[in-house]
Amino acid sequence: MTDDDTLTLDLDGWEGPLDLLLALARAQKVDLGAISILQLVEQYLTYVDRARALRLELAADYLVMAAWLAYLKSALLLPRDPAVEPDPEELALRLQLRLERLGAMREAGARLMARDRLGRDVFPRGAPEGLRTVRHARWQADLYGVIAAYGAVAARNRPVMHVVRDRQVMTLEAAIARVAALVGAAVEWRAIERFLPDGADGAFRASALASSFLAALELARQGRVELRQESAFAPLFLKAPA
Amino acid sequence: MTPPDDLVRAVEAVLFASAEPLGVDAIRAHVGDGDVRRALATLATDYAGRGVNVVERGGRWHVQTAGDLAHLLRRERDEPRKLSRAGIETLAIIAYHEPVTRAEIEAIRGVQTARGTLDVLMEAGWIRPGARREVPGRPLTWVTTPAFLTHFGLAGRRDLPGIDDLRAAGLLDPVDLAFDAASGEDASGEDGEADDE
Amino acid sequence: MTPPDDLVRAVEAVLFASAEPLGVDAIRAHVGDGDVRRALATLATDYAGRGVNVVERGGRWHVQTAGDLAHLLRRERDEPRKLSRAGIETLAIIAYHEPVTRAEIEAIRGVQTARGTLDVLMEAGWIRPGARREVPGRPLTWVTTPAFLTHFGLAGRRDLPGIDDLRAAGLLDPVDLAFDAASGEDASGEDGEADDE
Repeated sequence: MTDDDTLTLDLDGWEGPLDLLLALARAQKVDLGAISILQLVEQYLTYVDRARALRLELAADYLVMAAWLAYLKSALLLPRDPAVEPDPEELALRLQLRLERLGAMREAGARLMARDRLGRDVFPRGAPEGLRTVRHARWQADLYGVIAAYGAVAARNRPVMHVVRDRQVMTLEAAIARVAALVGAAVEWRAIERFLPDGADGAFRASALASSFLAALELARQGRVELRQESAFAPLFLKAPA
Repeated sequence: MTPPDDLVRAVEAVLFASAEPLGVDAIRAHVGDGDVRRALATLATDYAGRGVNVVERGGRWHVQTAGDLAHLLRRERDEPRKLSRAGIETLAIIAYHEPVTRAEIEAIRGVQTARGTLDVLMEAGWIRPGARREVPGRPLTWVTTPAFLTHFGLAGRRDLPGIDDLRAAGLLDPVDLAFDAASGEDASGEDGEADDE
Repeated sequence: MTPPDDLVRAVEAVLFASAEPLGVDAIRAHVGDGDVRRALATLATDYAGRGVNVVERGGRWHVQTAGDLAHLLRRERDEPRKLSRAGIETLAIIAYHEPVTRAEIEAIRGVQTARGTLDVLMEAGWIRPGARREVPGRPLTWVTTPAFLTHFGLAGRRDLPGIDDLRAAGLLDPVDLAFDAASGEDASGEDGEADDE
């Protein structure tokens, strides 16, 4: 290798081992199709050895490539064993194809960057008047919407008259009177349900139960009844105070 | 176009790329020596009658759209927009009660009418101001327009269904029914009850 | 300059006034019906050789200063951020191979794509994610944008420097395909083969 072929050991400069190989190949020949892969392998291995000798830290992928190239080199040098796959010539060709592709893209990138670029070489108008789109609302409504809206307004405005449906309830007063009368002087515990009017069912029974419960609490507060419940939601028992 | 010479091309590019009008000296700072004034005069002639012109304003030059084409830079576009509920209600009240003042509209709707609501209806071309009401304050009244009838396919305001029609159509549904339905009492029961007027 | 007809003037005004490149439809939205394409072709011819040119970039048109006048205009303008070597290569690979997956980009470059590389290109507005490739893993592909064509002054992807030669040489084919072609050559002998599209 002559001095001209020597590449500076600038490790930061390479975008990976393929990049280094491409640079070495370019130094060898411009036409990547005509390079000597064997020579390229030698150059790469030399490069890596020198880096090691200088105790430069090489990224792992450079070493992996070096190992692979060393294998390729020995395979290329040894007499070919047709039983061994893959064919080293084939591996060499693949490497060459990869270098050609990377080289092509590198050139393409350079040509792209060298074009007249907008904002660097060519410029758009400095003060364009600008285009404006003025949006006009086209309001949409249909007849049904208008009529229904009027119906809603009219319904909202009719005099409000709340008619409460006639329903049977037991007032708190009635319940207090009833529970107080029934508990009388009873000494045994009786469940609260026993204090409800006979035949009460449905909404009336619910009302009577609620009112009787409140009545029992009120009577207990007045000391006119005693309450007992084993636990939450367990039956509630009443009796006259002892 | 006649091919311009180098200086004319340079001045043309500089004027075009500049963010502001340029005086002769500023142009010269870019293009170097040469008869910049002559180049500007050439450009003014070249661009006369085109879609953009090279013009001088107070000693400074710039490129601008030809005055008669300025309208092209503004594009008008119709966008369908749905009328808001307030808009529809207000329109309906005007249609049923016209001529009607804003205060009356508000009384009927039970809420204040936002400023924009009447504007929108006017923009839509469905209402217009009518005569002033001859009461204290002489408030403006609002009426519908012929365009309103056209848009909604009505021969006249008489075609609008009356209150009775609305009720028959179920558009006056009493809200109270909701309570009974919720309380689960007799699903079958009457409910023909409770009405006014 | 030859006096332009009304449509040419109108298109000219709109192109000059626009802050960004315009497609034919966008132009038509401003100038109305008419042969906008013919008007654009007329303008491109009118302005060829002048200090500003009317150019097409990927179906969108704009006016820009002539390339040879760059030296007059470059002063005191920011040089666009310099792209790294990895960025340039990646952009070239995407442009010449699109749609292309990250794995394919890495296969060509022989290194992993560093984190920021695609980001920078996306931030510049030159690339965007394309459709997913319908293969296991459904990898995302990358494609260039209209802004890429605009920035690099390309009428379209066919205008990419040397793309025809690269394609003819098979240099845009994957190594595997090229390898098969190259091995096949031994038997059949040279060229005449397999061009895509």
